[in-house]
Amino acid sequence: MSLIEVRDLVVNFHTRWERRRGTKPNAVDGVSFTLRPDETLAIVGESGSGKTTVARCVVGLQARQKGAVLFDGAPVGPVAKRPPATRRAIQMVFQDPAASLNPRMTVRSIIAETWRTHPSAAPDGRSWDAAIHELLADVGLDADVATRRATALSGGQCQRVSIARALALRPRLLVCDEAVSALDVSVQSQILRLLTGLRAARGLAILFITHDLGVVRQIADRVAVMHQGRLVETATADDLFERPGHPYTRKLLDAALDLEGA
Amino acid sequence: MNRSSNVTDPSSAVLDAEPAPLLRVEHLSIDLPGPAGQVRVVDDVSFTVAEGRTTGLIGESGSGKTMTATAIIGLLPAGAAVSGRMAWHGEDLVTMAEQDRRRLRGRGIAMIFQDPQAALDPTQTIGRQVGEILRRGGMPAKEVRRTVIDLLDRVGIPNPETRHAQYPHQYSGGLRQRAMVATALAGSPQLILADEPTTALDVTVQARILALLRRVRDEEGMAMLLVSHDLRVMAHVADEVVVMYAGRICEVGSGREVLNSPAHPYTRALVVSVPAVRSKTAIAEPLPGNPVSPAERPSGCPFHPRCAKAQDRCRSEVPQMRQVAAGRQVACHFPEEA
Amino acid sequence: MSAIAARPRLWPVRLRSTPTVAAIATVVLVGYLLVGLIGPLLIAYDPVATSVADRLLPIGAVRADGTVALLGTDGAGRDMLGQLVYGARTSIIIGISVVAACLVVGLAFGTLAGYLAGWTDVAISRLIDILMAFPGILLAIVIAGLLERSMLVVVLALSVAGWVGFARLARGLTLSLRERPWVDAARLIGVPTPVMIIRHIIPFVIGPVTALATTEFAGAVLSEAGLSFLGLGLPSATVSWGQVIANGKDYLDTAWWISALPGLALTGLVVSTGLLGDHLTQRLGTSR
Amino acid sequence: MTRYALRTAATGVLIIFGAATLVFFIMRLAPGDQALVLLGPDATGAEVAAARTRLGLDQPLPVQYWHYLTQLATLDFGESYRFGQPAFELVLSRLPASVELTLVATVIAMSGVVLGALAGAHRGRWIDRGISGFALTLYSMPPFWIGIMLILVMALQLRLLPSAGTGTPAHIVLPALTLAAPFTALLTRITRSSVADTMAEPYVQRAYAKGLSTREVVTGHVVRNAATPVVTVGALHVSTLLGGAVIVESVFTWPGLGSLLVTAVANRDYSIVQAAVLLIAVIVVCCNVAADLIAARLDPRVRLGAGA
Repeated sequence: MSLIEVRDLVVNFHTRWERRRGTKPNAVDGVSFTLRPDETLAIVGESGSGKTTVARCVVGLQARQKGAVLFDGAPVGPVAKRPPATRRAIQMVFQDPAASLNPRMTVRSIIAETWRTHPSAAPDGRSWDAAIHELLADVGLDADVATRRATALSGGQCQRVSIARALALRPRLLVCDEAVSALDVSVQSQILRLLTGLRAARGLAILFITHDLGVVRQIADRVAVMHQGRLVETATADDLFERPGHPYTRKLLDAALDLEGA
Repeated sequence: MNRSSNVTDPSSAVLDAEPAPLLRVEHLSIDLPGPAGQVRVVDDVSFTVAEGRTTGLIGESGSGKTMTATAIIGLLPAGAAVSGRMAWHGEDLVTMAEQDRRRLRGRGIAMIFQDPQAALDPTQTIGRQVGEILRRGGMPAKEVRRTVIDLLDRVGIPNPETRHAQYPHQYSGGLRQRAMVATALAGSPQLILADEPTTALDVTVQARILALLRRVRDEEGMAMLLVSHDLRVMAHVADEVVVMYAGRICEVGSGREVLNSPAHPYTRALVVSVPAVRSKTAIAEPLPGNPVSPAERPSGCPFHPRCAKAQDRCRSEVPQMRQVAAGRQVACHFPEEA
Repeated sequence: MSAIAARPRLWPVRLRSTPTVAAIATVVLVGYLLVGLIGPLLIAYDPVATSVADRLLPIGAVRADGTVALLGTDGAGRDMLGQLVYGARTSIIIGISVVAACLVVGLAFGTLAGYLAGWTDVAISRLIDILMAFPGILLAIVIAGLLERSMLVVVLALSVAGWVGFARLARGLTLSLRERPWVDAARLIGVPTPVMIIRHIIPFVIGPVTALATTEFAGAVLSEAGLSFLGLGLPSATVSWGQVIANGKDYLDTAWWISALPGLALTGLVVSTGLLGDHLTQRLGTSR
Repeated sequence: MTRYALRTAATGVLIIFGAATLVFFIMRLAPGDQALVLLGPDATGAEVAAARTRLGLDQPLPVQYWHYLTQLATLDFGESYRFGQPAFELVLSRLPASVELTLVATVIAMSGVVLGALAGAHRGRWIDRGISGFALTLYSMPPFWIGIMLILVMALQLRLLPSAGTGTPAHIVLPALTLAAPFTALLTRITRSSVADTMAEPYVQRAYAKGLSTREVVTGHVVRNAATPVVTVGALHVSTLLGGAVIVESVFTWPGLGSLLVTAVANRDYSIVQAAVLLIAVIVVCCNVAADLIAARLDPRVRLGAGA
């Protein structure tokens, strides 16, 4: 059974005036896909293709005009209306590493906040500090990071803390919205390694939003290509890159640059 | 301002295998005032930009690549201290009077910026902005209009007759960048500095803009200094590349050679980190740590804390640039075989 | 990283405000505060007692009872120094009360409007629009003039329009803050709204709001003086600089100091508040 | 653009309506019976009751409010009990003097735009420090005190200009200067920060990269971009100018709307208060609409209807 199912999703940001005139296209227009509990699905597209909007609908940060998002077969709405267990199960890593963390809070209190909100996820029988240090070690950070604030961390470290915050709730789905796009190349592969490692160790499903086809090829099981709010093609990664079906996918692949073959 | 002496300076005869250098940057250092005193953001950087060629300046955040380009166009923030030489047609840009520098800007050396949205004045038509340098140069209005339309046509903007009267917000991202290229071309410069010209653009647009840059360079016989963190862009456009890390140069050489067989461990790490699209690659063995900022540059080789091959010598002694092959220089004590 | 990392602004360099000017301004402000709070305890002054013999004494003159009137006397023979000191207290009390009331109301309304959006936002925003457009001093004149005279009414009259500035600022900041990923992350976890506002929004609003508070303080002090000058608002037994200036207007020909001195005191207070405010705005806030 | 104009107009109506509502409630909250104020302390109980009925004061509040609104819609504010004239006519008759004063003051205050632009273009230099210090000091002085000091120096000591009243062009100099003082300071500060912000915009940097001089950059790119916030923020503060006029007119016994309002408030002359407040609200709205139209002229993004 699929972990996430998105059915006929329609989202627009029209004002009432624009809706009445009906000239502006929808940001997301009739998108459907499924995500299995242990797979990595990448949504690829250019800016304005609606890929981030789809991700925000899945996590419940964006309201939709039509369609449904099903989690474990049950429809879920905006994040505020989701049951705590569902809320725990779906977490997100954002694009801007520094802005993902409240700059006034220490890493320790950022992680502790998740447990204070979800006592059921809090470590029992151990001190929170020990659990936080363990969590930080899991994402490759030293224990002394716990007392620091985002402003004292590098982009890569911030992104690791973001991942640790998500993992603290033992989620089943991790949505990564351009999670490595803002990082230096030499740091990008650190985070990609971390994500693939976590996925194997914890049985996470990952919804990976990106515009970087190279990254997609490295980590995705399946790929969904979006163009102007619509899903133009969904295929396994190998199929998509070897045998692109849709003309737009082909155009995207042709335009992508590689180090070799210049 | 012993300008004539620069031309015959013996130390400048280092990298002369390639075509005549248009711009010769020698021992350029830039200090900026920071919260904790002066910070050397660019340290002892030397390279040349040859006529008709594209030189790529590669680097991650804090590498000093943008500062280097800014120094060349002469728009460093107030308080910046520049030392070294930048030889341009026998004159030193570092010591040149501000008035002469200004005359050079736009006409001798033009610049294309990363974000075309932010770099265009929202209250003026594209045509007015493209033609500004011509108008200020005293060209009659009618001729300016004709030249502008011709320029817009040359950079591939459709319907230039109507498009030139439109405002930036009516242009798409790709068209705006084309308009920026047209603006840069308006002064018929000999050197174009392009600072991350495609970073803010989509993949499909990026390829077209790179093609455009290459085409105009060939047509005009200009030199181009391309500043970017994207090795894939470099592989496509740059004839020569200069790799920078923490304000210093790691490696200089022809683009093909450096990117195919990097000699510096840092360049090698960068090259293997780039995921391929046309073949499936494993995720690269990551470098430990983060790019270091010039403010906290470690002793010795700035890259040594992240380098697997680092020895005691790397921690104490700054590696000097040395020739490893024809036109190929590396600042590493233990370079890979090129 | 290069794509997103903030690059240094190439032109022009933003200047840090000079801390010395701000330090001097702070010292002056503390001086006013001390005079306003402790001064009345040291100087015995009865605003109602008049002395015909000591009318219109110039600066430094000797009174009938042999004491020196350091800053002269007014048309009713009352000591100017005493009036200045008591006036300082009035200005400071009113200024602080108005700012405190406006800050609390404005911050609450502004953050709620910005965070909750929807109809709450529409309602509060329209109210802000209306009050922004209407001259605040005019409103204060109408309210203070028509209602019973008291300190409380003056504070109320000045606060009716005063909270709007805070609300507008807080709303704008909150609107941009709620788009920040760290707020999204907290929403994903399910952090309750009150905790969200207190922990993830307010700490980032408070800096610019503090900077604005200095401007609003200056405005409140000036407006209070204006009301008192017109003879509206404060009961006549309360000493206010504005009122003293008004009283002195009749003696401009003969006794310039009655009007001039309180005005100077007022300007000094507002200038130093403004200097501190500019400094705080540069350090903590947005320019508008 | 049509939509933009519609929204501006709607906000305007809302402002006028809001001002009217506010005045209504303040009047109800005010101590003392309006009927008593009208008839004087000697009136008998029966007379007061009759007056209350005539004024509708014995009706429930919502009915009174509705009655009040319909009166406003027909510009019927009743008679001023003190002058025995229709309040609206009286208020209108005082308008020209106020407009004259405000216009002259606005023209004087425009010098603030020049000063602010100078300071903003030379941010951090001595000229900026000088102008900023001047603006801050000017802004910090209570306007009525500036007026009195001007009277003291110009009228009483130097005997150059009249200190009160109207008649000759000389009469307007001191009141206009006084009224202009804080507005000049305000415009200086707004312009300075707007110009300084614009100077830091990327497209201004790019203009330098084209080889333009600072003067060419300022005239070519900064002025127009910096003007939009100056116009909109400046218009928002026209209310400050009108508020200032109320006090300044009282200082110089200038026969305008402001001095009339102050007297009316002091005498609880409700009809005049209502009429004056409403008229001022209308003026404010007109200024805001004008500012929006100018801003639209300046910024093609607004004019051509780009999404904000």
